[in-house]
Amino acid sequence: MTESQTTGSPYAPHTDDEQAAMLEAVGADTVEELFDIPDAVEFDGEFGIDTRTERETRELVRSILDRNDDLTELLGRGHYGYYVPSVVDHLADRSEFLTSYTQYQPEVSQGFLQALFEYQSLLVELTGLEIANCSMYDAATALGEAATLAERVRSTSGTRVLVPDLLRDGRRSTLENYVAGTDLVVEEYPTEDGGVDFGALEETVDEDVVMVYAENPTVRGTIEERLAEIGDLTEESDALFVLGSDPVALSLLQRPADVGADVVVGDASVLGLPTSYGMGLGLFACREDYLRQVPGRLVGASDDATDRRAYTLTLQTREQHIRRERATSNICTNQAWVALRTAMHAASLGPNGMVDLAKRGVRRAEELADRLDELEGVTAPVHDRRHFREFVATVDEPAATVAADLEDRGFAVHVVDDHEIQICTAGASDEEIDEFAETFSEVVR
Amino acid sequence: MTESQTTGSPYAPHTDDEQAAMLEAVGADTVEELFDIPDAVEFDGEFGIDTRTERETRELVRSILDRNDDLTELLGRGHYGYYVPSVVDHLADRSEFLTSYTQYQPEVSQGFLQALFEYQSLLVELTGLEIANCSMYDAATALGEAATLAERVRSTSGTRVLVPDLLRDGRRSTLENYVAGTDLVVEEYPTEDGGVDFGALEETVDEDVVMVYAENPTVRGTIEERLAEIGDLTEESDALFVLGSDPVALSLLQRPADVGADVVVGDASVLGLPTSYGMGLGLFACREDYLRQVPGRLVGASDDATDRRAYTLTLQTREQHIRRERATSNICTNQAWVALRTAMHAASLGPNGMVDLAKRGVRRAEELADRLDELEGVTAPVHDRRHFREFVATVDEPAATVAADLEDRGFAVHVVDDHEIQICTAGASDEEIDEFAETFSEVVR
Amino acid sequence: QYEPLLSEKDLTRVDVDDDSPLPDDLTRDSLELPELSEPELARHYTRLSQMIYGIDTGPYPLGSCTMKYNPKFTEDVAALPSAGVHPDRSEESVQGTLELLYRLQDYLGRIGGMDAVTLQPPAGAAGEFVGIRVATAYHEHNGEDHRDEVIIPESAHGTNFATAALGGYDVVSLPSDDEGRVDLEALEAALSEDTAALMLTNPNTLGLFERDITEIAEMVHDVGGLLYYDGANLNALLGRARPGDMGFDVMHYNVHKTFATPHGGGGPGAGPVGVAEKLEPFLPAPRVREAEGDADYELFDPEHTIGKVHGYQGNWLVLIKAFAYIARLGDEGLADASAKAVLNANYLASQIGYDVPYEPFHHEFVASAGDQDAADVAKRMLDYGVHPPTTKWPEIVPEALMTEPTEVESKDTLDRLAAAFDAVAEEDDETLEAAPERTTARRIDQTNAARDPQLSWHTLEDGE
Amino acid sequence: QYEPLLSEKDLTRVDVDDDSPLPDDLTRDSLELPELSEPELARHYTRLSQMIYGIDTGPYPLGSCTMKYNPKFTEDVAALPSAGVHPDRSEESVQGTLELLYRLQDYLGRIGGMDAVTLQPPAGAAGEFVGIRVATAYHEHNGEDHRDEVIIPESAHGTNFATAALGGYDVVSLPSDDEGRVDLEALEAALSEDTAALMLTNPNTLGLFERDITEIAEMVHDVGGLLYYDGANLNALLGRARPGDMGFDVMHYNVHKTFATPHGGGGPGAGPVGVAEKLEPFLPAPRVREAEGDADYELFDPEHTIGKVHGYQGNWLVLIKAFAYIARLGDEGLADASAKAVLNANYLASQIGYDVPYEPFHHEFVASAGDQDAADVAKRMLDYGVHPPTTKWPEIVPEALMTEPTEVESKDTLDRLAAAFDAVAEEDDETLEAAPERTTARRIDQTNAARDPQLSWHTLEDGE
Repeated sequence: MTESQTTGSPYAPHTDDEQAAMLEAVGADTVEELFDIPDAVEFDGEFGIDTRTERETRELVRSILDRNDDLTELLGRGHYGYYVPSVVDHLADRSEFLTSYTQYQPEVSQGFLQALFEYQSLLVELTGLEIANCSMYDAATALGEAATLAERVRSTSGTRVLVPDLLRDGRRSTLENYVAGTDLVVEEYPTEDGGVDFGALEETVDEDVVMVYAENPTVRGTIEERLAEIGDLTEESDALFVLGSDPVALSLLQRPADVGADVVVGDASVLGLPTSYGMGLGLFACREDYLRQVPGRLVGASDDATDRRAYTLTLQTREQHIRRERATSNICTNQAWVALRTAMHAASLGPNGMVDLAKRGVRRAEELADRLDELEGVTAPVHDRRHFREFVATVDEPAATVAADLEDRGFAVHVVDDHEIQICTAGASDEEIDEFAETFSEVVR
Repeated sequence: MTESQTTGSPYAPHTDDEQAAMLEAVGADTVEELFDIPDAVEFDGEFGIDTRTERETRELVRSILDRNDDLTELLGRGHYGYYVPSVVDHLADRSEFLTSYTQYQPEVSQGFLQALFEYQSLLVELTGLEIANCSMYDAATALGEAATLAERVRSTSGTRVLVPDLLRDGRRSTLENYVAGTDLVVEEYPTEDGGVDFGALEETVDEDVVMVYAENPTVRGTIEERLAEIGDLTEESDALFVLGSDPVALSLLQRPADVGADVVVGDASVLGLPTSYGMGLGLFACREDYLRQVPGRLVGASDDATDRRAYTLTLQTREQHIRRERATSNICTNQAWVALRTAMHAASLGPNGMVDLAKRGVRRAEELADRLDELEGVTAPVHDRRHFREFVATVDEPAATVAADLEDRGFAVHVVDDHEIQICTAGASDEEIDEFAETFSEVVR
Repeated sequence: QYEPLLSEKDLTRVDVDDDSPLPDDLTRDSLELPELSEPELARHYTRLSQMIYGIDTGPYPLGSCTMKYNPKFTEDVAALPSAGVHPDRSEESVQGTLELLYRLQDYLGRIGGMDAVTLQPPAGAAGEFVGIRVATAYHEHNGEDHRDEVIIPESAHGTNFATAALGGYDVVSLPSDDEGRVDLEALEAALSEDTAALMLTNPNTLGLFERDITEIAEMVHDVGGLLYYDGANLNALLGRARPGDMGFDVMHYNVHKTFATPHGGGGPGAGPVGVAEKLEPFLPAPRVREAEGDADYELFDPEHTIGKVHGYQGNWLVLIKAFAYIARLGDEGLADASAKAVLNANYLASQIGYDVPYEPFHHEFVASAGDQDAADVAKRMLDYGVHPPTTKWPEIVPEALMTEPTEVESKDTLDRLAAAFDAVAEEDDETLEAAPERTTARRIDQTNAARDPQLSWHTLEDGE
Repeated sequence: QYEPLLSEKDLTRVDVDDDSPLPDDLTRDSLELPELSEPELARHYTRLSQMIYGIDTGPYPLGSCTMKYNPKFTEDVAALPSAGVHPDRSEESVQGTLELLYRLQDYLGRIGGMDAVTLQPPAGAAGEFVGIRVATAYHEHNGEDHRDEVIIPESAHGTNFATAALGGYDVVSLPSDDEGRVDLEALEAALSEDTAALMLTNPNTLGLFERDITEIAEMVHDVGGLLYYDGANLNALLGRARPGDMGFDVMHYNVHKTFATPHGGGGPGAGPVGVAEKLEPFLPAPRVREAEGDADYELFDPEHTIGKVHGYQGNWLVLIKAFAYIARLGDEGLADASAKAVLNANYLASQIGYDVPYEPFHHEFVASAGDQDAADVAKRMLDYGVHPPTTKWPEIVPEALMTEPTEVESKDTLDRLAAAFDAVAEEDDETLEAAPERTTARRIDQTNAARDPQLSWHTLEDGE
């Protein structure tokens, strides 16, 4: 170690004198005496983990992470790299936000509660639904929670949960796990040209269906056109219409409440977090009817003893720490700090900025697709739909080869099928998009 | 621009409606009407500076600074790269510290005043002198201020300011500027084997000398051995003994008060700031006798109306905003936030950490010198003295060639003479020192 | 000083159809949100932050929550630009991420005495869910899908019950014995061939070590059940005992409790899960292992994986911080953290007047507020400038004050905490019920909040 | 809530001679300082920060100080690892640093209408000193070393006087005319062949534009003097008028005033100096220019340089932030900043009851507290949760309240400020003298602080 030596935990403040005084106060000669561990299970080995100085530890992590290649990511499919304004980092990193616990003592947590209340309000505005909780883990787990909600709130029993055949694996698999302890069964319904095959969906929906899940935009970046019909269909069949989206898309696309969505899930951290290897923020909003069945924490406005407005976690009887096995979810620790960041980022953009960002999401995807479509051997977009942020293109060469070539030249894209790649414009700068188009044309030449 | 467009200052919050209302309130139709600028001097050109988004600006600065080579610096000579604990950044960056003004309203500035009071106390402990101000710009300007102080406080007139012939150019030149408006004349006294030539100094000191400046450690990293004698000599001749040092050195080396120093100057930011292209923190401490003549701000403890302890800027009648041309200095904006960082870094080290850091300064310099001395054609250290942090070595080849070779291999060292290079161990990790020694041996082979 | 809602500062309605690239029928009509400048937002959130008690504000002795200091440097490493990668990148291009995950899996395995670790669960409760799902998969794999009961001590965390229920199990609740530990006879009675698992934390929520843990493990294993370790109290044992050595088959780690990642006002956390070798094939997919080809590390799906419990790989940024904390402390630091945590709990308990009925406790103790209402005691402690303990749980102690100071508190701070406990202990009910009086908000009306929920600024506008 | 001094939390005396690598006679005996853990320090400084009013806390209308919002992103760029270079590095190895300095020199030259810029002065007063030293060198170079007077308006910043004195000049003080501007007759009388320079700010400290600036410049130049521009009020003029175009020969820029670098509770600032071509040879050494060799940029010493006024190249990290601010705003943003700054000052003045005797003002105005004591008014404003204006200066306005809201305040905030002004205006002397009552500390005894100075914890220990 090159900086000051460490003995013991660097964050335990005890001097030798203090430790001695404390031991005396508790009537022990050594700290070891305070441990009541039977010999049989005492650990007398070592972990073999070195102790390092702060500097060395930083150097270690830096050197490990430096092994990540520096690529321009055009990946998307649920995880975007929108630029997060610096003010979000600086404000969210204030230690009062970062180091506080869940607001079980609201009288000394008003600031965080108000920020979460504002986050909920943002989602209410975006979705048009009356209730938004103050976070699930991510889009996949929010979808899972939506399914168990559907089971609880549907007036008659039923088992079928319908999801699009294009549902990405992570969400599908997580959903399967969430419903594993229930009678629910996840079934696919077909898509057509990147969107819901409404005729096929209509065909399959019966009274045993408890929930229909659709996404807008879809995983392939297409904008769904028949949402209102799905809303009508689910209403008729008493199934929940669960819609997957995100705050940027919701700033421009049809408002979920207007198309009959009962629940909206998705990843809200598309605002607020940079790309973080999939770390997210589960958006969960629903109709007021489900108030007592919502999973996760809710912040409500109330009054304090002096009749001034004050915020508090409310309806906690839904939660595990009170209701135990009859809780609406097992969630405890959630993603509150990410929700704070998302609220900050949205506030930083303002409604004009959010709508602009969303409109650019359409324009840039379509512009890049048009540009690539001019190349020989390339069709972009592959679907005859309007697109948001991203699109699928077909290439003559094997998609894997194209993607590998692109990666060698500094760009990451998805391979979605043998000759299909998916390209996302969100987060990249105009210059990067230009460079990509240039590089792409060389690669497919 | 790829993110939201900017119109006007991004930090001015005015909506169009608000601006209209405000104009109406002041009775103007346009903002332009409010400007009372004669046509003759109105500027109708353009600066030609592009407006950029925050993201683009960050990218611009990053791309510019990326042109700095990534070198391991073994430079020293007053500017060191000690590791600054992360906690210093996080706490000093709290916006209350960073964005507040000078504490002219102490009732809402107690936190900063207390931190500066603690900084002053740190320097009082390190120097043994009774007074430390709460910052000058850097070591050079502090030296300049010491000279004007010497002129003001010396009981009889005199003109000679004695400085070592090794005094680095920046300090010397700054000193010359500070005394340009006075009758003082800066003169050199000789050094011998990297330290004060005490015999020669004794020889030249007469009653016309108002100040003798010495450094410990010296610019060449040697530890001065005859400080007490200089103290006696200056006391006899009624000259001020001004000593240059820094908080790390002062943690171990002779306490200035014990050797008769009247003033201590130096760069206190060797703790608290990483290498910052010379940005510093002027340390200024002196004997109580000079209380009314000290330049710069002083924080004092007092009481508030409820008799609780409170801190305030004090003895402000010395300062320019009150005393104008009779002020003890023209300094206004100082380096308060750097002083905060220095105090934090010192507090983070604690007395044990500071003494340890200083002791390592001796050991590491001497160990590396010994190691290099074993190489053929290398003598290290060149001076037969004890060393602190750094040392000068002679090489057979031209020093410039050796330094250039080292730079090509990732290391920066000083060229101090045709065949002399200076090497500093402070800030570098043990691994870096090892690599350097290895590389050095290859370069001089 | 009241800080207005953002919506009270401004609400601007933007007509979405202006200059829209999409036909009207694919878009919403308008969006109404606050349009504010950066300086206004900076002040808003700075002001809000001033109305929050955090670990840098003072002691936070929430029992079972292990609110310890969050080293600042861990934020720096999580903020490294090289950490910002997309989850769908090729494995070759994120070797750094995979290496860090691999090393963290390894660290956690050693610390818990577990053979394999998954880092995917984004929180402790998600870790529990993985444990339960793994148990189900294991039993099904062995043709034992009749096992439909999970046994949980009455004093366990609420998440245990909720997780078992979410996993489709019936919960069998287990009472404590007179000394506050698992009642072996009751356990014997509860165990059967229907037992899928016993979920346990050790030390338990009273801070007591389950001395009979070896026997308990044998009993559970004898009926073919699995033993699950709730990692909430692991901070008591680092370097002194390992769940794997005690016979636990599966465990989760709470990184914000044991490894000092910040709790962020509710999250994000991370709930890695460690398992014994026999359960490794069932862990979530993918995991990281050393590779044999060009790359050093690769992802792989365990043979009988339960699939995923998160869309990607969990809370990556949190995992980086946990890794950094462990790498900083090492064996010596981790062991010392537990030592000081236990010392602090014992010292604090010795300095307060409230009765602590069960001992010897370790990193936390449960005092009883006696005739006082524990929730009121907590509110009143706020007036003394400290955060109160967890209250009214576990119920085995009347008016419980569940207190866990953690290793980061100094003797001075513990003395200040003890003084607050003792001051409140002397006060009458009227004072307690009126508390808190010196906080940003006074006692908040919970009944009204739940009866007439106001969950967004939209209803406030209508309702007020 | 009192936060103890670090020394009241702990003082540990370390014996330096233990295990020392040096002989005793070269070392001190011991060092006695607080030995505290990181969590304790985090709490200490967090608590201290809570007792500070900053720009993120509320409006800060300190006249002549231009306390505007400090964009957060500028901190990020100054913290880039690539910014952390040693000042003695070879020029080839710090091309990035030199490029940024070069570009900033260029930006500032364009903004001020100046031909050459030095970035070395570490603060505004240091910039003034460079200006004065450059003037001296210029006059000496021209054989005019008899010039020993600097003329300064009475209402000028104190630093002008102190700087002139430090430079060895006699100060000739210049009264204002009835309208608050330079009295041309008095100027005529003051000017002579002994005049080295006239130091002026424009708009002046009353916020008034010196309409006769062209004439003033001619008058000064006619006697062979130089015209110095104090950049304190430049935020009023961005994009609308440039000191260079007005005839100023030399000026300093206050980057924390005009370019939003944080003031840091007193500093660091930066005081770049721009000069007309004739003064370029005298600027401090070194400066940056484009190079002709391998490197793109290089350092050089101006021909007749005055040498250095800082050990290295000034406050580099501050200069990065100033560069980033200018690059972010560009022409349009800078011009808008001035427009809004002037609008805000005019609006605020229109909303308060106190008399504002001089106009038309620009970015700041000086109101008069009338029969009230301006300093007391300021203390009382603190009780309304806002920062007060600069008080009792310039003296031309009785009981001056020198107010500069800057462009970053919203109408709402200005209304709140105005309400505070007006509330205080209604209050009686007793209330004002008792103020502040709602602040961390109440009115502080300044007399005692100066009479019996306690400047470190060492004397507190002895004295209390």
